[in-house]
Amino acid sequence: MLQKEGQVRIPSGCAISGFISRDGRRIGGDKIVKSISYMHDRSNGLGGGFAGYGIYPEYKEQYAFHIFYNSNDARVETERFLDRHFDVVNLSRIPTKKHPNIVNEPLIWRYFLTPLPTKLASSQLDEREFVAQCVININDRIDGSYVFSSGKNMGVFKAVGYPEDVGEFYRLDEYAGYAWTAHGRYPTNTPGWWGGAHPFALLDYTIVHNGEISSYDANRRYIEMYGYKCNLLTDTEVITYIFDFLNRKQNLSLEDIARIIAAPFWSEIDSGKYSETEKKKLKYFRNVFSSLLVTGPFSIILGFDGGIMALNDRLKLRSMVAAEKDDMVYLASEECAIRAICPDADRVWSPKGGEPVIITLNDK
Amino acid sequence: MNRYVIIGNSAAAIGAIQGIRSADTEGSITVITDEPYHTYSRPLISYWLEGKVADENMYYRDKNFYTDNNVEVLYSRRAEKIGKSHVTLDGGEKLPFDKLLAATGSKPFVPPMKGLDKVKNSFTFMTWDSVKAIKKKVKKHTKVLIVGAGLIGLKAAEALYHLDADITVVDLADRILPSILDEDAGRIMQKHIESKGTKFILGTSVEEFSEKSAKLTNGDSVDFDLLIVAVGVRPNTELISQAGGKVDKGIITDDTQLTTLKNVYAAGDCTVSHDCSSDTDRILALLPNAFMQGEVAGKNMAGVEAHYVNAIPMNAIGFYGLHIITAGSYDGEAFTEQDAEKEVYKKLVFKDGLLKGYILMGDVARAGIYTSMIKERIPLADVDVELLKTRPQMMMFGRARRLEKLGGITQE
Amino acid sequence: MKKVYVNEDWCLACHLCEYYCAAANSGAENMIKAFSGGKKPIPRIKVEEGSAINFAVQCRHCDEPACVKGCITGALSVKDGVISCDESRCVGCYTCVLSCPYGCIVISDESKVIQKCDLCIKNNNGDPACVKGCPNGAIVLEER
Amino acid sequence: MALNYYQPLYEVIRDKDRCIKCQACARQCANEVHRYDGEYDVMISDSKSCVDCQRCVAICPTGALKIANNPNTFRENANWSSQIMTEVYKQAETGGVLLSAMGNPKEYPVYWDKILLNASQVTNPPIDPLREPMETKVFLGKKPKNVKFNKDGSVNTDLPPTLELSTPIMFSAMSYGSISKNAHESLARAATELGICYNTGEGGLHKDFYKYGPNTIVQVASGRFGVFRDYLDAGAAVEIKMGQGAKPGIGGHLPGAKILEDISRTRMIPMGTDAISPAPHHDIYSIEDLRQLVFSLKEATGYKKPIIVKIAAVHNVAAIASGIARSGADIIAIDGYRGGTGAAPTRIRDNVGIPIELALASVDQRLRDEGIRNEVSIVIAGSVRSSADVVKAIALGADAVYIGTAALLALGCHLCRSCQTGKCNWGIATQRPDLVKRLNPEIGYKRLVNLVHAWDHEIKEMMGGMGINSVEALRGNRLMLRGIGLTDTELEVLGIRHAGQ
Repeated sequence: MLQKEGQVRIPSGCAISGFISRDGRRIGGDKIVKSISYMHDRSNGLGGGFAGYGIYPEYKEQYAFHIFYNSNDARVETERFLDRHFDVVNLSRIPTKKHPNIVNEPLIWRYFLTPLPTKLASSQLDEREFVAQCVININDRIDGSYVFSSGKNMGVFKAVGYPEDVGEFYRLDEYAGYAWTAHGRYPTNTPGWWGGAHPFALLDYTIVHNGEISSYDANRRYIEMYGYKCNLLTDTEVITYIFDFLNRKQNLSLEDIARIIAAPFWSEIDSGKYSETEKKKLKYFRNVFSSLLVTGPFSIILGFDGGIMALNDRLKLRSMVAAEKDDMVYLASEECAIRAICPDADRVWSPKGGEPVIITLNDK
Repeated sequence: MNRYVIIGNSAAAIGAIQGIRSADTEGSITVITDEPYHTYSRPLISYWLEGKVADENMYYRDKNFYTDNNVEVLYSRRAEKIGKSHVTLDGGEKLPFDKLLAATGSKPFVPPMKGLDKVKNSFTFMTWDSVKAIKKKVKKHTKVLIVGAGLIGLKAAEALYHLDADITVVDLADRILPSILDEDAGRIMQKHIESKGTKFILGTSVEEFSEKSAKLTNGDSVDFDLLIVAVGVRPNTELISQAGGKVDKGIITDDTQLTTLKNVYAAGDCTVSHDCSSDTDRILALLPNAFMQGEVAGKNMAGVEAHYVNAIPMNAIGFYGLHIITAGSYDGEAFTEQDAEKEVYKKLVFKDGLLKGYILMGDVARAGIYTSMIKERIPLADVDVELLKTRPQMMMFGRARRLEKLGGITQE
Repeated sequence: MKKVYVNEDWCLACHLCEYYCAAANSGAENMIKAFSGGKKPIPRIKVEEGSAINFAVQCRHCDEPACVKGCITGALSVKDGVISCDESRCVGCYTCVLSCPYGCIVISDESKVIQKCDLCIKNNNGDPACVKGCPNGAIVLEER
Repeated sequence: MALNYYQPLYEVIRDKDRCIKCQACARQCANEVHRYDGEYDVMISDSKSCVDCQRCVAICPTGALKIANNPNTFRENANWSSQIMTEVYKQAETGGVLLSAMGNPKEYPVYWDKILLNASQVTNPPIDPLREPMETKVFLGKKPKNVKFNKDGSVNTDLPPTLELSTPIMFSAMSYGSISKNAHESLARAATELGICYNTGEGGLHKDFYKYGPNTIVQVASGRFGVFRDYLDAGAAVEIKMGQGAKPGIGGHLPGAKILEDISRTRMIPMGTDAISPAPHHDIYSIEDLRQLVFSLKEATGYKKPIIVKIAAVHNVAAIASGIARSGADIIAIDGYRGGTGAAPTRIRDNVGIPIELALASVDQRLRDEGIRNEVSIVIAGSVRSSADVVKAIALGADAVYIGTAALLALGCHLCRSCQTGKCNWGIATQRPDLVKRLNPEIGYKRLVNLVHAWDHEIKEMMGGMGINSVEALRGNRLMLRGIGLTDTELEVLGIRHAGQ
């Protein structure tokens, strides 16, 4: 029997796309579906997914959990766990539309939650850490249950299938957000599992990723020292955890994180282009976080509360294009995916390897 | 453009040409020689006679030497007189010069001997022509009488030995090679030569010659077919003395080889040298000496200052296959080692804390290290004397001196 | 001019330089042939052994070479700074042996004429055989 | 002795057609195996004294010599091998402890050879190190647990003391005394040129080598030889030697005969006295004592130098390492049972300790399980034989490796394993001036530099093949490894999957 994510490490190639309105204008999900559909050949029907930010304005104070259940029993057990730890404000099945190409769907539920104040207090953790640990707990311990989205005012939608079919299946035209990312998957040796589709998310961090990192096990064995469990054995998962660790736990800026995971080469550091202070900092990062250097080809789009960030590996072994039009910024594996939704961009460019493109809302 | 004139065509002349040309490639050089030959090596005449050296190997420098150095040679001409700025040649022709070198060499000394004029086959042993004449007269078993057991006489004897002549050597002295060997070494060499069939009659001289016989002072008489007189040489100094230059045993020069005459230099066997091993002035009739004096003269003639110092008597020579190397003076405390059986002899002479002279016979390897000790006046205190006595070796010098000598490194 | 120098700190007195030299100049195609049948070609380099210090000595190719100046036949000459001997013109008078301050003129056992280091320019050896053969880098060819 | 109970191990074979009797072999053999007999004009060999160091074979200009195993055999016995029998005879003869040198030569499994490396195909491009930057620089030392910020919000980039290496290879501890001054100079100069470190071992630091201090690890061992303020200040790091892979649990012994003037001065002991390193440090009988020494040394060096604690790989190495990681040490060096030595009791060398591969895997995992892997760097030693071994070690979790035997091989060692005799014909493990001279540091250091450069190139090639362009992405990256012919237990200890999985 073929093994699924978590049982075996699965390399995969992919397509990614994303955009943001710096003014915070909410844009319909159909746009991102259209964009990713232009890179149909970069996926093979074994996974597609989206992340939308600003899509739940009515529940923006609650954590929105999207959960796959393999069975009703799993749902019951999970809901018991949720009830013990959270005040569940709202729960429902996520609305979907039958689609001929999307089959074997699990039970897909959505919960808007707030941590129970007593539980949170007794855990002595900050709220986000509490929520993150709960997510990791469910995914690690409850068989047949998988939280695939857990941030506030954002949501991940993913499935096995081509991304445009997945978009239709989740009725994304009915959502609107200030930023969207999308992923079309091309795994090389798996039937694809719904949970293994991208984006991968923890809290409001989502990652869509194209590539196959060669540093995987070095990164995994490091990050697992800090309470993370890389259950899926995917690049996206470990990269997400690295962002979470460095940004949320170590309080490092996204720019600095880029300097850690796609660190400049020593030849560049010593080339004289950096000031002594910058050099010292780069050297510090390459020393202290040497195990978080990510090598091998990757292009990623990180979604987070209030922005998106794109990053290539330092050799730029994967394609990634960026474009700008008015308040909009677009990012995609191929230019066609941008042109499809923004034919008259003011500026189109190809970000350099290791140099992050970070876009945040104007009011953030 | 300087006009250089050189009288003579042997080692000193060649040295001078090389010396001049190292500094002046433009000036004209004229060589005057009373012989008809391209420059040849006089010491090779015995080898030629013996047949060891062919005609083409007699020459001291290759055929193109004069052309390559832009030298004009006047063959078979004699310089009759030296004037202030010209040389008068035989026939009265005048050759102008700016700088002149007298490299006139020496001539055999033939003392007045009763009845010598009756001897038809009487020769000296100095020039190619002389040995050419000898060669015509010598066959197997030709009886040869050589008067003189010095270097020239014995070189002649060795050559004739190879031609299977029947050789007798007569000398007034009671030992052979007295100028370079001490008694012990002379005895070993004498035995060696005698073992090859050459006879010596020593401590006696010729009282009177008849055409083919010599009556000796000891009453014996020796029959011969051919006579070679080799009792010594005399420097050719007449041209200089006639021109008013100072002459003693030979031509007097300073250490730039300048004579007491303006613009007139002298070099080679015709001059007096300063022997630094004995601190005396004497004639050092040696080819290396002649060449180096010539070279120094040539440089000075061309305006480059050079000095000839550290001259010492030295000889490297072999007789009948037994080799000797000697140098310096034998006046001092001697260290000797000998094995007469094996024909090996070593004598080292020390004086004033210096090595002054040596005789090596049989085993002559690396003798130059001793020579350098004498010439450079390296104090014995600076070397391991035991090693020095064992054999010539660089190990006897201290590390610093070795580094300097062998490594080209001078330490502070 | 590049010359051969010996660093006495590293000379092991293995005498291999002598053998490589002798073989290279023997005309034989390899060392085994050079020494076959009891032949003992004479090297132009000589190892001196002391109690703690050893070194090899060979021609210094002097700027003012006493050997060349003293040579009675013209067999020794300097070309491009390298002093070499035309052995066909040597008569074995050993004036050069007398003159060389380093003891670097050697006498052939067979012909009795002299031999000396010519930095291997006359054989097909390339760099001097002693330099190439030294197992401890004690012999170098360099400019000083 | 009337009877020879055992025969020489080797036989000198001389091809008389090739031998030119140059006597180089005779001059070069400190064991006096070769001799020229002038009377008969022949070379004579005494095989009995031969240790098969190959010096004569290497120096022979005509290739006339070979050293072969002595074909003489005792009656075959799978249990009582010729070697075991010979050792019994020797001990019956001498009554002594058997001594050997260099690493364990027995046929225990070499796990490096049972681990295979990965390479990229299709889904991930291999990287060509000739075209793209490929990085092997590593830092050894403690890493801060959390990023600290300055008052202005900028990152505080101060770091604990660190060793920076251009490539993850260092020369392991070999004392001046056990090896020659020229060997030390070769190592010191090579380390300096390479931008790595060499290690003084427990023999102190010769005054001539203080200038190589920035590339020197100074060792403090149980004998405390040569340890004083200037020595500690001279090094880039201080290593506390608790144990050695070749002889875990025992100390060292350099015979008085080798304590010559220079060594006596460097070790700070009287000339001619035996240099005895006790089995334990007599001020360390437990882990808390170690902590005191670690901090004593930090105090003595102003907290400017990383402290390394070196241990032999023994059965409970993971727990010991965990203790060391919590002792304040910055680096742990673990020496496997195949590590070399200048002299060790044969039985200890051949029977005590565990393979470094297994020790490394379990230590790295244990420290990660405890979340303290960043407290220390791990350096491993004990027979790292090639760049492939280095790559495998790093993928298993090492930060860097020490090479000792390989470095000595580069200097000429032929593993005759006779260091204890002091007659090393290659000028390495000897103090005899005529033998020491055979190792010209000018040649020696270049050979070491060549070796490490070559390995560095190969490491880069292998990393490039895996699609990794910096060595830190290889460290602990066990997915790049697969076992071959290993049991489930071995795979579990190594933390790798079997080839094909």
